[in-house]
Amino acid sequence: MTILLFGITKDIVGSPTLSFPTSSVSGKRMPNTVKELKVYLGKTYPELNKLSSLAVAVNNAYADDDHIINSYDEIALIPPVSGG
Amino acid sequence: MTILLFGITKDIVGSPTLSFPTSSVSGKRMPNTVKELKVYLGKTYPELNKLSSLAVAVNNAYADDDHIINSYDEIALIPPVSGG
Amino acid sequence: MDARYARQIQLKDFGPEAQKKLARSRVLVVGLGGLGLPVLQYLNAMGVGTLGLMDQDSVELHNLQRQVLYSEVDVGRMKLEAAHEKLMAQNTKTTFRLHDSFLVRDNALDVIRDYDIVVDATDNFPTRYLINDACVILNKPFIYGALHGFEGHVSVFNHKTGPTYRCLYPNMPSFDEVPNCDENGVLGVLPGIIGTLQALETVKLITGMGEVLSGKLLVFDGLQQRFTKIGFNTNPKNKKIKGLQEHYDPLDCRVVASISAEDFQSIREQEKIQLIDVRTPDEFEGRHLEEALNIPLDALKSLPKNFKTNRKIFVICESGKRSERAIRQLQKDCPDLNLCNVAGGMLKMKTLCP
Amino acid sequence: MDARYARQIQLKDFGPEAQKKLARSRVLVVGLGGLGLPVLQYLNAMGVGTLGLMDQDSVELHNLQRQVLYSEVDVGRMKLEAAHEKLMAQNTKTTFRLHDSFLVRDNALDVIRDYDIVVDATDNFPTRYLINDACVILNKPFIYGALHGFEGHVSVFNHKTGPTYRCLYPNMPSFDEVPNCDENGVLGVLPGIIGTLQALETVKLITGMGEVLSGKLLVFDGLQQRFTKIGFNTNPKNKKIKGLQEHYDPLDCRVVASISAEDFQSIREQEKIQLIDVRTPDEFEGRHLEEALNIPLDALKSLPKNFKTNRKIFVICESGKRSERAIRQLQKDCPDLNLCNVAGGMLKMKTLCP
Repeated sequence: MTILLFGITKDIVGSPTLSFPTSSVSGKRMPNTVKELKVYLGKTYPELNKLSSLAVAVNNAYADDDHIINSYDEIALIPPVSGG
Repeated sequence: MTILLFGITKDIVGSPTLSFPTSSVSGKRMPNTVKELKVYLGKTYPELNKLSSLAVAVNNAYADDDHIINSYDEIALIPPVSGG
Repeated sequence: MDARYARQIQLKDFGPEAQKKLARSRVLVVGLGGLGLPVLQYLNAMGVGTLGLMDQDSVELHNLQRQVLYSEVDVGRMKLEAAHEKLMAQNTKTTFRLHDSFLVRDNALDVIRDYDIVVDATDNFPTRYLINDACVILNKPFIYGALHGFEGHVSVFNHKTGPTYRCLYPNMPSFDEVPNCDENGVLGVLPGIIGTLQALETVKLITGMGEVLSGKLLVFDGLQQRFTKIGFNTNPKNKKIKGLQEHYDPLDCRVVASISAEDFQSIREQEKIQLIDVRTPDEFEGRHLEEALNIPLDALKSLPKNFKTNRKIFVICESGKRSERAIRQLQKDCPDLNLCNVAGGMLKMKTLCP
Repeated sequence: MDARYARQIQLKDFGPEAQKKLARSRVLVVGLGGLGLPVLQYLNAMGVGTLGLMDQDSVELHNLQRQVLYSEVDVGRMKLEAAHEKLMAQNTKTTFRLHDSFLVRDNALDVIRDYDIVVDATDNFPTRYLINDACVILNKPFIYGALHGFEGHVSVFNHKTGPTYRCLYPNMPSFDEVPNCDENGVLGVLPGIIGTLQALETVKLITGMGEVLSGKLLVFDGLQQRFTKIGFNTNPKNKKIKGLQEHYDPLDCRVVASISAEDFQSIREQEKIQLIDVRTPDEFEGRHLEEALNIPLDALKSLPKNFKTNRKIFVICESGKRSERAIRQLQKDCPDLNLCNVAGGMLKMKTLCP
């Protein structure tokens, strides 16, 4: 699973992308929904938890919290940005 | 097979994309290489034949005349443009 | 049609009809900063008939790094006046309407009503949500652009049945979660890229040619040279807004009085100031301004006893965010205090006095 | 570093080091038209230390639709002078070097030698191939941008071991296969989008931040809002160029003297002119200028007997392409004839006198 990071999520993680090993390799339980992914990421990067407003895209389409994700999806975290 | 058309090729064909039926459906022999595709297109759009300088991309990579293509490839015809 | 526009009129997909549509259209550009200026320069060049300019800021030196319409001699002038002067010289046929104010809850509907399209070229969330709600109420499309560092967003909201800003981001982020306003840096050329893409969408909307970026968010990452397009749908409840909210300003930068680091530095050089530094003791020890009194944000309950409350009190932190929060905290109990945030904080001060 | 650049210096991936690199860099912009102007406005705003300006054209009315640095009062002035004046006012710290000529075979190496980076903002193939070859010989990278209607290209060529323009397009297209120079229309805002993307690549090349568009061609389609990135490789033989070719000019617009439709129209109104229309009899019958003599291109062997060969002879067709070819044909035998192409042809004339 590849996660593209934009805006402040990129600043928080410190990198423009994150790659996850598939569950079979890591042995850990992988997130199955957008909501679970957010929780999963929030454990490693607690500052992500305070983002009340964060658009998540799965394969270039906006996805709700209960959207199912799998290891071949491309995810993007797109927080709002304000500059002009 | 989808063909994206840019620059003067779009003007010649009169549309930004061309879609080919796969060979099994149309019964016609489909082009197997970039060169054959050029010949094939040149029959329908003779004005394409005079383009001595035309970059062809297969799945977002520049491809030579002898590059093998198949029906699931995305092709782009990118002639040089001069304006500034 | 005018020979002036021959180069676009001769385009098969444009032609004299599109040129006439441009001439008849009225576009309001909210914000005369990094995004608004390229939008205006190109819409004005291409022949949009009526352009509305709206801003109440003045030109500051550090604007020049990205606001390319302004010259050095414009520093200190009102943006509205400087931009109008140059745009008039560029195209004397354009009708300019000048709005010498910020867009706020009390003027938004009246101002927007007279335009066909709004370009959101603002730099803060409250105004973006205000534009969104006012455009939904008045049934006007608006062209959204926004920036963060090396990145930018572009989309067309409220185009016919298409989605709105709230379909992407339902609620305004709280002021401590995402950088707002002036705090965040931006690469000089980024607003040029995003602003010209906004101008293109404006022209497509007016003329009806091509595919408008409605229901799609374009996210540009300048460092990686990556254009990502995200599809999203209309949430019908966001199209049903009937009135503006009571308040859009709790997070508005303009509520917390702030001063640029440059201006702050010149005041420091001229007079004895009152300054609170709300960083941690460790950060304070690393480097601080000599007149600063250190009261970390979490220990800040009230003003120090020896501070004169009838005089201005400056507040500083590392980037300008914690000091903004400190001011809000203090103002909750004493709204009349004359508190002023040092925008950009010690980070900016260090670039001034290395 | 200067407070002027605080907003970009505060970016973690930029910082004071990148600002210093900009200040020390020398960038040549070839062409002061639709692409060159936004490149210069933003490089100048961001603090590039030395900017080279090169062009010998003057500002025409129909330039204003996309060349946003020029005002109406600049029409008729040299672009070099008008652009220099405005860029100086924008940033007095920049060192400007003015090259009052077109880039041609005889000056290319001498001019380019003194710069770190070249921005190709020209409008014709011969100059693009000349820039390519000169940059390969001198081992300089160059930032390519080009336009066609609603489309644009951006790439960085000859960056270290990366590919060159000839790795994409090995040979110059002949003059009748792809529209060249002024003939083709362009949407006003398109050069703004492509030029700002070129400025971004220039800054990335100078500072080393992010990923440079080397080995990748970015193709932008403004109508469909489609960004396509094509990967391509270095062909080693294209990196081995040791000397310029004998000629780059057989297809150069500038070899065929031409006049804008606007200027042609004012001459027509003032004096009796000699004019050949090389379109087919059918086209000619549809609409033609009253003083025109119709000799279709394929029947044109020599000048009509009653034409005065010591006076100027104008040649026109539908778009300006066949008339250009007609002039080349006639000049082969009689190189001293005073022939002049009407740029844009009847298509443009129709927009002038509808």
